[in-house]
Amino acid sequence: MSDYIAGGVPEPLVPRTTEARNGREVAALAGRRREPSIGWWGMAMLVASEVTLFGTFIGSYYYLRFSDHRWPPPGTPEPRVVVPLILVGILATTSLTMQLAANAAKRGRLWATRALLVCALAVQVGYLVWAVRDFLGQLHQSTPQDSAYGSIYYTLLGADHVHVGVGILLVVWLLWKLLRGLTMYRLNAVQSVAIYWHAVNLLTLVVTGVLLSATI
Amino acid sequence: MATTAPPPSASADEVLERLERMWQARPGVLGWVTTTDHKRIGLLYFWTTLVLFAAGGAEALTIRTQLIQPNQSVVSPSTFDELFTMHGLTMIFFFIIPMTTGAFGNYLLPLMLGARDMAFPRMNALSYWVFLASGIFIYTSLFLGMAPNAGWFNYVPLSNAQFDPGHAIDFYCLGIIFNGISSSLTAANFIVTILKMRAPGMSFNRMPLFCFAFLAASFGLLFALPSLTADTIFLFLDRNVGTHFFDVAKGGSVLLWQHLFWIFGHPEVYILIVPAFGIATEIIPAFTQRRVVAFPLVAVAELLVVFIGFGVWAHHMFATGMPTVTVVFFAAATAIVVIPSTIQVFAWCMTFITGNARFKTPLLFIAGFIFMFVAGGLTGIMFLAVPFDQQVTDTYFVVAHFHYIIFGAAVFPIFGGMYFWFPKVTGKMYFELPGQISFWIIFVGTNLLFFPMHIVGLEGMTRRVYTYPSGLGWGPSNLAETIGSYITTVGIVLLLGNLVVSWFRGLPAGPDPWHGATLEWTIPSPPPEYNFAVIPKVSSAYPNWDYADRVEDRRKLAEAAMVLEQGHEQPVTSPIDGWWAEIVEMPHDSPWPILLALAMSLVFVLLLLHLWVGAVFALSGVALALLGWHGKEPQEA
Amino acid sequence: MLAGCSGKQSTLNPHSHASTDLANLFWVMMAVALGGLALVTGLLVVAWIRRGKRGFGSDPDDPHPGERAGWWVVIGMGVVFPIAVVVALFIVSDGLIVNVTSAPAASSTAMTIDAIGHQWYWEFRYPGTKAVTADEMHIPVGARINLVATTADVIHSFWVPTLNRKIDTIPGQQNRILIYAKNAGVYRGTCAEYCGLQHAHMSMLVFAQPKAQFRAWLRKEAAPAASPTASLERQGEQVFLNGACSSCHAIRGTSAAGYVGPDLTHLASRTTLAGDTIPNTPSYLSRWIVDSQHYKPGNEMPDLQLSGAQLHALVAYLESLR
Amino acid sequence: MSAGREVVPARRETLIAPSPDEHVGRFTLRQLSVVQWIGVVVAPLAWTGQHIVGYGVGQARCEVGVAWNLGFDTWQLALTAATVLLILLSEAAAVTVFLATRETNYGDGPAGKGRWGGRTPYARIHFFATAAMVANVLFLVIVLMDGLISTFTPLCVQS
Repeated sequence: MSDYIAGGVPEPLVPRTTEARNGREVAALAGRRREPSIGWWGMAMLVASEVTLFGTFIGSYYYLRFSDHRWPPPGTPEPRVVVPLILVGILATTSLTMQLAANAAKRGRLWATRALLVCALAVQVGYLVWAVRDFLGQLHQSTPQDSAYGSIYYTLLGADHVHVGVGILLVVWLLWKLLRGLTMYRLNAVQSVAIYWHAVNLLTLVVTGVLLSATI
Repeated sequence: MATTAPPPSASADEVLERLERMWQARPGVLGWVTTTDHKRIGLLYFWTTLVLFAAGGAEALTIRTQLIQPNQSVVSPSTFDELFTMHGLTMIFFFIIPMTTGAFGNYLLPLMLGARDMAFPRMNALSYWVFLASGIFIYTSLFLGMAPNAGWFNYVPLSNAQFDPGHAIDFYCLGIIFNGISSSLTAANFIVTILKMRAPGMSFNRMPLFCFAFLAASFGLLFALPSLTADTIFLFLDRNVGTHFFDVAKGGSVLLWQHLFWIFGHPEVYILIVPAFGIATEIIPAFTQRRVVAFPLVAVAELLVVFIGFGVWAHHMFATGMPTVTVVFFAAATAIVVIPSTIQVFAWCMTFITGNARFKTPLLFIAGFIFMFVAGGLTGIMFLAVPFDQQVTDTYFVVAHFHYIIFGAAVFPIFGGMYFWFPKVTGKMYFELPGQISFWIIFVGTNLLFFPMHIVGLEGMTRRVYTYPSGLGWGPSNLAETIGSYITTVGIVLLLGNLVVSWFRGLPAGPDPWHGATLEWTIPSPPPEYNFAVIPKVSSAYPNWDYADRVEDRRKLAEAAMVLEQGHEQPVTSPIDGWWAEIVEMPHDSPWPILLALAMSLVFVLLLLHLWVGAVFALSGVALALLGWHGKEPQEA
Repeated sequence: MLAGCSGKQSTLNPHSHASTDLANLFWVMMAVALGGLALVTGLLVVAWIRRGKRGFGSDPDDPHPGERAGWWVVIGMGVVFPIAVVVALFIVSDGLIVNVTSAPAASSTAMTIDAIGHQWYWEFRYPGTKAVTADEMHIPVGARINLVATTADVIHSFWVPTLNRKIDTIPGQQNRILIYAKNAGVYRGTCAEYCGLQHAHMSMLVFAQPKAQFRAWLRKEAAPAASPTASLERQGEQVFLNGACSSCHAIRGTSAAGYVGPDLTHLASRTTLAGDTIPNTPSYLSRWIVDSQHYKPGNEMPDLQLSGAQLHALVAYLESLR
Repeated sequence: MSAGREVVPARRETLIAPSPDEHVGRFTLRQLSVVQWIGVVVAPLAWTGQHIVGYGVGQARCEVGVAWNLGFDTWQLALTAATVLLILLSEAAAVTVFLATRETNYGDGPAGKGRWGGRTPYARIHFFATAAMVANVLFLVIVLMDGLISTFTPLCVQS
């Protein structure tokens, strides 16, 4: 067609998104932006890399398991099943809260965003506190220095807890940012942290499942 | 176009002058330290990697001198082990990757995509400073006389605390992880830049092949590095915390190291050469004045070679005694990973033939690259024959093979690219005759250096021996190799000398000396800070040859349309079809990247000194730097 | 040139069925490879000859001259033909020849030899006998031997190119390989996996002997060391047993049972020392004892601070260990 | 990311692009795009799965001695057959899209010859379909090679 326009949209109609400085403008411009933000993509790349790292850990777990028939080795207590599963299940619900927060922010609803983030934060902190206490408790019965099983077990669990901790710091930072109102920059941040948490929750589920598979 | 009518009161000169003001960098050193300009960062990468290339080259020359004839003792065995380990680490992690992705990619990607900067300019600066810090970190070990000495693939148990006490391998583990952070950031940055920052209208089928290559290499880095990171973390824990990942007595496995290492290590090979393919696919059209034949196949080949490359790792482990039924899976993938390369080779050759080839220096280097790459590739195909691989692996035959690939197929295009884009970067033209001479010296030198390695390898000379007995007939070949290494050095010195002299004495080159195909040739040389005064219209993968579009851009400049001069503005498009999604404000230069890199260096130094608590406290420094980084939002700038 | 007189360790100087197959496989692949290289080089030469003939824009009706032809070349020479070649190579090498070099069926071998890699020497044991030797392996000609390669420390790789391909010695793993020599002779092998400071001096010699000779050698090797007769040799024995030697080296039939260095029970019957580094002559032996670090820097052997007389006696004793 | 409701009409007016519901042969443009992605991604994913599982089954059977109730060859052949089917599906999708979009041109821009010239997204769809048609063949060959050879080689002999 002869009146072909590069990129499909004439310049005056393209949203200058970074100009949004309050909830209303954010809602309007975010609505007209038809794509995830660059920040979202950046976080997606980070998440892809982290998921691959955990994939490697899990691959190593099964490689070691299949090169040693005694798994877990005699003398090492088998991981507990019920409590971890319940708590991970609770943590997983924060994916919902985070996503709702992201959607609220996209509609420019500052207070809803803050409230949902606080809810998520409460659950996440609760989980981490329990997880760390449990981690230290287990160290009394068996240590990473006992055997390859202990090494990979505690490395996987520890790495997962670290990711939960980083996620909590991110949410705290978001809330601190949102004290000074909503901007497009902060909307992008909320959306990015949301997918980070989706990934972390998924990883926590998978890691727990992998570690429990030793009991089968 | 009526739809992009200019704002009433703006002439071209006002617009350009406003862009200048908007984008101009801080003066002096401060400008370089705090820069987020992809061109400046590219140049920083370029100079740094050249220095490290010199270091790696010096190591190689010492190695060759030690091996010039039987039973030499130029260096002690322990020094020799450190030299070949550092040579491998340097050339792979501190020369080729940062030179291709860091220098060429940073400088050229935004220019080819019609963008004004990378997707994450400050993260881009961070990548550089972290890379610099990791380079200093690992070379400190050499000056402290405790350099890594277990080979670049560092097999356990030779590299565990029992057989290699001291800090050498800790330097290796931490240095690799530190450098990996830089590479991962660069990779993520490139992927998002290529997917989101293309000029509006540059749908995937209109993207230059150079960008396909860097997309492939970036995905390779992003998904391969975690495996190496995990591996080095395990080893560091085994050495310093007392875990048993690789301790057979406690249920560990030594082959776990090899699997994890090569899951990274083989894609790594393609990460090294695919950007070089990209450079070749830019130089060939420019000097044949013809599009690359079979564009879609070449594009997909660049992606496929990396993708299939993830499935061949175990062919580095055929001699470890795996069951045949599992080995064949990797042999089959090894067989087919060849095909994308044959596709590209024949596409290049047909472009040479059907086009109007002008054999200037850059094209000479590409022709040499094709020859070396085919030679190295054909010996590579032989490794799919499991029994033959088991015969020659760990011998100089393999050394010959991968030097033909890494020097021939990765470094030749880098040299060609240096000549090709020299006019764009400096605005000066290099001297042609010395350029061509430098090519022939390097070409003869490298073949004399690497070809005899095939022969000694078949004659049974193994890798990583610091000396060899006389009476096995290895003397003449080794002598030839050493002479070849000296000749190659002369050629490289001539090449760099030519560029340095041309920088001061060269004739002005003008914006487009080659009638190049891609967008970087549509703008002045050297490019202005804002790259493009008018966001260019793109309707094919060779936009500089779409005359009508370039005329339209010039008209738009006169009308001050499509200029986006209200700030550090940059169009963002949809990932596949390049529909225009938004206009964003890009960050200005910032001191935080270098401060963050310093904080991270402190963490790694403390880890090296086993000051665990201190390292944890130093992490708070990292957090503070990140807070400062995100303190000021773009719209507040 | 490749398989010349100096081919003691050359992959192209085969002395077994396995190495012969491997060498032939190489020559075939080499021929094909040269063909491919010639083809591509030829195309580049053609481009050079036809340079400046035509190009982009020279013909407005046909902006991309030769595009269609180019496509067919890329599909034909770049996809179909190479796939055919690699598939054929894959079937021949990984379907058929691989079985020649893979571990032998236990029933199909005449005897087993254990090769144990140490930093930095090879220890050879002959299961069923007491024979233990180092760096020099004796095998009967024309017998299929099941070689079990293991390691005492790091990863080494057992490789005698003229007899078969290499096999790594992996901690916790018992890798096996078929060793077979068509004709009698001395074949040189070496450690192929980088194993530390003296990786360069971890070679070995394989003596393929007629069956009778081999049995005689094995019988002698299995026997304990004959106690010395001459007084000088007896002094030497005392130096060995009371000095530091016996804490690292074993001599069967005496109280010396160290396991750090090689077994010396029949040292004098070997032709070389220190992994085919120096010939086993009295003068070299004494020089080795005095300053082994000169020949093999970083090896485990300490400076023994022997007086001239002690050294003289010790060498005499060791030379008596036939 | 779905567009906010209030701007959907604005988008319809301003986006100078073919409607996703436009008919191209038997498909709408949207469907064609989906089929194209099937042609691009299914085969690589299928090969990835077969590669990992096939290798894993061998390791488990030979290194660990885990013998599931199915025999090794049955495993390999079933796995190979399933993968081959997926790859053929992928190839069929690529060919369909290629044929449906022949009247475009991946490289010459909007001015290109043919019914749609080189306009987005027709040209992009055609481009990916062309590439996928060749790529899928490679995956097919890999799967056939290792799938079949691994059943012919003697089981669990150390290479």
